[in-house]
Amino acid sequence: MVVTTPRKKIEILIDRPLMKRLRQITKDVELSGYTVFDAIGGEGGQGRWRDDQVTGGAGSKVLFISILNEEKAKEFLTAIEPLLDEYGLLVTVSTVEVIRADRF
Amino acid sequence: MVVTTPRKKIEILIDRPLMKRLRQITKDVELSGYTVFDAIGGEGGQGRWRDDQVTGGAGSKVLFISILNEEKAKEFLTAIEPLLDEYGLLVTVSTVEVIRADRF
Amino acid sequence: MVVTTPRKKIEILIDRPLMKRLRQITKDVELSGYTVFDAIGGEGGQGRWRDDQVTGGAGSKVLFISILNEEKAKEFLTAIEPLLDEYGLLVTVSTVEVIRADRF
Amino acid sequence: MENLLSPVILFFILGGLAAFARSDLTIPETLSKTLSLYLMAAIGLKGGVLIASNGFTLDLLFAGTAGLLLSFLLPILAFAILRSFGKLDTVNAAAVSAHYGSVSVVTFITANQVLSDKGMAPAGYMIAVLALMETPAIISGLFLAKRGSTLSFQPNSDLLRETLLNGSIVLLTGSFIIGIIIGKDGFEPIAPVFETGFTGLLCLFLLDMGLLAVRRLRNARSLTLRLVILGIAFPIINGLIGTIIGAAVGLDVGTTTALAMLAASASYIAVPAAMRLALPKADAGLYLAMSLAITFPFNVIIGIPLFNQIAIYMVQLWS
Amino acid sequence: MENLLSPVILFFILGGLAAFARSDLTIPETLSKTLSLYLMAAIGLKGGVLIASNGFTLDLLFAGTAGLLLSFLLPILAFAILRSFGKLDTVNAAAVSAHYGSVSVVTFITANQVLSDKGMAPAGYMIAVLALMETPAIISGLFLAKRGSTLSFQPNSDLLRETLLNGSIVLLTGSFIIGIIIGKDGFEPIAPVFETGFTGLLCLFLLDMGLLAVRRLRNARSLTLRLVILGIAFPIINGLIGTIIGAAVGLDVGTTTALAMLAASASYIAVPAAMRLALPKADAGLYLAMSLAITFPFNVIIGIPLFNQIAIYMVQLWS
Amino acid sequence: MENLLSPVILFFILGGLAAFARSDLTIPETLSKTLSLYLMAAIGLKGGVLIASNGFTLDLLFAGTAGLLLSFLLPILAFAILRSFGKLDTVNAAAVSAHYGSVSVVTFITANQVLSDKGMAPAGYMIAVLALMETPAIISGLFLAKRGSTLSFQPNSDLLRETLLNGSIVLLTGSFIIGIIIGKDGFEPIAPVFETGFTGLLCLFLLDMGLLAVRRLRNARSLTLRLVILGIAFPIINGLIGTIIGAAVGLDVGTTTALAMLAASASYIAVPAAMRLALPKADAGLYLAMSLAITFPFNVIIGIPLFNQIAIYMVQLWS
Ligand SMILES: Nc1ncnc2c1ncn2[C@@H]1O[C@H](COP(=O)(O)O)[C@@H](O)[C@H]1O
Ligand SMILES: Nc1ncnc2c1ncn2[C@@H]1O[C@H](COP(=O)(O)O)[C@@H](O)[C@H]1O
Ligand SMILES: Nc1ncnc2c1ncn2[C@@H]1O[C@H](COP(=O)(O)O)[C@@H](O)[C@H]1O
Ligand code: NA
Ligand code: NA
Ligand code: NA
Repeated sequence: MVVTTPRKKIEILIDRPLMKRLRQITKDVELSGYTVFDAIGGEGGQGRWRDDQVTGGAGSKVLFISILNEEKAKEFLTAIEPLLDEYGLLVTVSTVEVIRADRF
Repeated sequence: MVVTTPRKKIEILIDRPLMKRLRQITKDVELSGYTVFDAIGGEGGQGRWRDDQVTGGAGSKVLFISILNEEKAKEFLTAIEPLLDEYGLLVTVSTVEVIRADRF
Repeated sequence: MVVTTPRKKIEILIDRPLMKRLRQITKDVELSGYTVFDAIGGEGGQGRWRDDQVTGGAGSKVLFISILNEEKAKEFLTAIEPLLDEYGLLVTVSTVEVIRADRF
Repeated sequence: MENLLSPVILFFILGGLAAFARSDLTIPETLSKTLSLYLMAAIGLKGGVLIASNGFTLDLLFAGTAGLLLSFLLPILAFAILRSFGKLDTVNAAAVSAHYGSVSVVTFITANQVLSDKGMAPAGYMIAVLALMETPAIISGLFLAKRGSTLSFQPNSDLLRETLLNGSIVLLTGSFIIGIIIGKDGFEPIAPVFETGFTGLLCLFLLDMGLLAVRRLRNARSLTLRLVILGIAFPIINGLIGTIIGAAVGLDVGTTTALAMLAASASYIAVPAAMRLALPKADAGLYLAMSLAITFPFNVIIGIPLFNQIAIYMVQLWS
Repeated sequence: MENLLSPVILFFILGGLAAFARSDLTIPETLSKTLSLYLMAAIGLKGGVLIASNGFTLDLLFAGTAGLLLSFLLPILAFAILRSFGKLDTVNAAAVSAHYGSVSVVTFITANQVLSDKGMAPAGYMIAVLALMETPAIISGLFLAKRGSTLSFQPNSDLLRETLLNGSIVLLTGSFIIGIIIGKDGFEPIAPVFETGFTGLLCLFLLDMGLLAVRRLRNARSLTLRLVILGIAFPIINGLIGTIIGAAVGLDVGTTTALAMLAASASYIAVPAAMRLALPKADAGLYLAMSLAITFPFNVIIGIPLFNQIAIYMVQLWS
Repeated sequence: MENLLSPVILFFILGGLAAFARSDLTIPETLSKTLSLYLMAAIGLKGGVLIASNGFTLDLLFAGTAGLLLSFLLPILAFAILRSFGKLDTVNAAAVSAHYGSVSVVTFITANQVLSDKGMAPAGYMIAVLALMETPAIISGLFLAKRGSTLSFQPNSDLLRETLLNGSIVLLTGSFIIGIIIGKDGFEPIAPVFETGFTGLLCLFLLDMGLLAVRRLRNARSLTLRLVILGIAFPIINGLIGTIIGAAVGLDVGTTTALAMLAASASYIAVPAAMRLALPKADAGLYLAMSLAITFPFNVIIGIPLFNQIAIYMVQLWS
């Protein structure tokens, strides 16, 4: 029987060029790690977009995912909160069970 | 301390060409937005598939994700329910915490 | 009103070349299905990586996702547990609501 | 036979063998998409430029009409056989039959290569015929499917628009028109990419087709022996009809062979996408396996030389 | 007019029409990225090789200074108009103005093609000028944006570094230098890829640009009529200024036209990426729509022949 | 020295500098994958065509045997040094040593270019030797790793199959055979893609390699100074052994240099993938950094001219 422990999963949809800013924050709050995925398109209040790398990625978005513990999650959210509107971030938080909880 | 509010997250795995149908439905039920990701392969009852864009995407799938509130979620699910079998959709619903809940 | 049933969602971040090993396990425990997504980069204890297919994918990772019922989930986790450290897998388990629960 | 020794075919075989041996050789999706777009543009331009220099002929009218009729009617025959001998339900039979009424651009291109090497290059207007034959079969297919599962869900006209505006058809037709506009001289500066590089890039594409074909075959659950047989019978039947008509309307050997290959070939670009939309209940794995994994290889390896021989014979017969 | 009949422009129009008709034709992202990298490298090498054989001239100094000044100053004019007539807030006006101060490599390349076909090829050093004009406008733009939303959040110097090290600028400049080092002979073995294939690949890229432009236009919520007007007015104004200065400093017709097109064109590669970083509050959909969906097509279809005519006239005037 | 001024090397340096300066220049993954597939096919075809016209010689037998032995034995030497001086544990030492026994196709290709420019083109059969040397080292590596972490988990034979069927090896060998079949004449129609375009595309690939190398170096946590030293010592030692053997079996200067580069080079395509599967516990960041970020640049910039000089000397010595 495998033991699992609850951790927080923070997902952030962010413009590709702003990723380097977000990465800086992960350094500042010392996240244990993160993984990035490519989004190919979407639609929202500001209209529709498709992945478009000709324009230096200004028109494309990526999904940043990090698994972390309660405290780090709070800390991280507090760190990105001010950028939410300016960067137009879409942030979701959920709870997942992990194995080897100590690494997070 | 950042405040978060629970919202529904609906994820739909759908064949690329059918995306335009699904998009029509998002218009009809007036979703606030959605984001699309590319799947590269998988396996299921009907066998294995790999992303394959030569065949006009008939052989490839994308993941549609939308964050919405309880009511919209119900409305949206009811709208797609009839297509589930015909389109062979894989639908999951989960709860996530969001910041700036009002936008959804 | 659409009826939904809770199921387990297991997500595994794994090196591309090891995918074929994981697939073998899905056959052994007879999973109903899975879907694979491409990760484009990340950072962790062993440093940073970017998707890099020149090196036969040795430097790139994919996200494996499977929706399954409680029992299968236990069985599957037990099957991959021994590989966790050796393969450096990142495994998360969460609960999602599905429609047409019988297929899983 | 020497057909088999052309690099194009050899790369196709290499791809097939690699997939067969379960090698992890894969052509990045974007590359295959790029190559197929490139082939569309290149063949379109080629046809247009040829028309620009040779002008339209009555033959075009004949071949065009023949092509349209074939695309409209061949599905009906195929449908009947798929229902009876193939034991398929209406929806799947209709979806599959649409593929056989339509055409495979790459089969046509490969035939074009082989014939040109033999000094029997088909007339340039056949590329117009190719474009004409893409869609009518889809309409027949939907007609055969009768029952409006999704048709209720969205107007037919809408679907027809989507089909006619299918990316590859638009690119093919558009390049064809551009070819006509720019003509031989305007084509010169872009010829290095769209002409000189053609055969080499075709090799890479066929390498990928070989991989795709065998992998599809391996993962095709719903493919029965009867359907495999039909996947070979259809190109033979349709190809024969094409050859007869081609010779009958008085086309030369190369052009007749080309018409035969259009009839014999099954679409795996425009039609699958359209069927996925119009008949989502139909099994994509099935029609893709039949057109891509059985009929395509058959045509490329056996069909082309076969129908070329028959065409030579037929054309003599009629003249 | 015959400008419109070049394959390059025709493919651009084809792309536009396809998107306009809502065809699902799409060029894979990687392909467009690849093509834009290729064009950067190819144009850079070309310029370098030309310099290597013709050597540096005083004209380069004149044109370079003119270019730098234009890139620095044009945004100020644009900013004023965007604020007043355009009714944009400070941040957006600043972001947009930066685009018009900077340059569009593909507009320049297309102009280069057209002019070369007419036997008025611009001097090779204009590619150095092109590189010089990429970034100053960004500095002006940030200066105009004054208030340091993110600037507080990260040092200006940092941003300047990021801008100067923008991938496409580095590739352009690097290839330019490589071109100077290898010269005509060293270029020969790689010419088939970077020279012979150029026009053909440019066609594919412009096909994609046509698609992107129209799709951007369709999805641009915040684009007002006034801004559309400015999207056409700016290239005219800036182009005129460019032509006058070019002729004034005594450049030949081709080179003057090239300078005009650099002034008239708006960046959609280096600047958008920089603005997204420096002024994230600015609406990317807006500045991309203006530069890519309005100004780019205007320049490619109307601007090039227009400013070429004016340049011919101006140069005569001054000599 | 003039080696450094070839466009191929200059683009490699450009890539390195760009990454070093933290430019955001990136080559899309699909493009690099495409280019590496292209290079495999092109070099394979080239070798095959050469064999087809020159026929097999005894030299091939000598060189082939030499290559096989080197690939099998070099890892043992490397392993010993990695364990002692390198202070690596068994698994990592074994994994790294396998890379140095195997070969780097692009190093070989670059050497080929440089040598051909100097009029010392290696014999065509060396491409067969290249293919032969890819895999034996993997077997030695696994043998050295002894303990069966995953070997318990999956049969060795299975792994061997996977290794031999590695995509790039299959493509290389397959194209080689196709080259032999089609010969010089059959190659002509595809030469524009696989021959004329070769050097130009190689430039783009090396641009990417430069980026990858420096970025790997930056992100390689586990790379110690001792391992960096070995990353330079191994190519020197192995290259020397290669040169001596090459000259001993009586190969000409060009061919000897090629054999030396095969010995000196470290794999970063077939072997990493195989090691990830067979020895997942081994640190991929480490062996990729050593072969790609240290040994590859060393060979391309210093190794090729160096061993060419030594080969010239050695060959004289023996004759
Ligand atoms: N409710 C939503 N669910 C999922 N993704 C969303 C949602 N709203 C916005 N997005 C994504 O965020 C992007 C920007 O949103 P907006 O700023 O509202 O235009 C959209 O283009 C979508 O990709
Ligand atoms: N249990 C599952 N978990 C995740 N993905 C699944 C699952 N079942 C099916 N899928 C995905 O849905 C596709 C179609 O499923 P099926 O219709 O069962 O063949 C498969 O190829 C997978 O990509
Ligand atoms: N806390 C985390 N959240 C999300 N992804 C992670 C996390 N930790 C590690 N990863 C991913 O797993 C990879 C390997 O992790 P590591 O073995 O710690 O270097 C990293 O490069 C990330 O892509
Ligand atoms: Na047909
Ligand atoms: Na400008
Ligand atoms: Na070696």
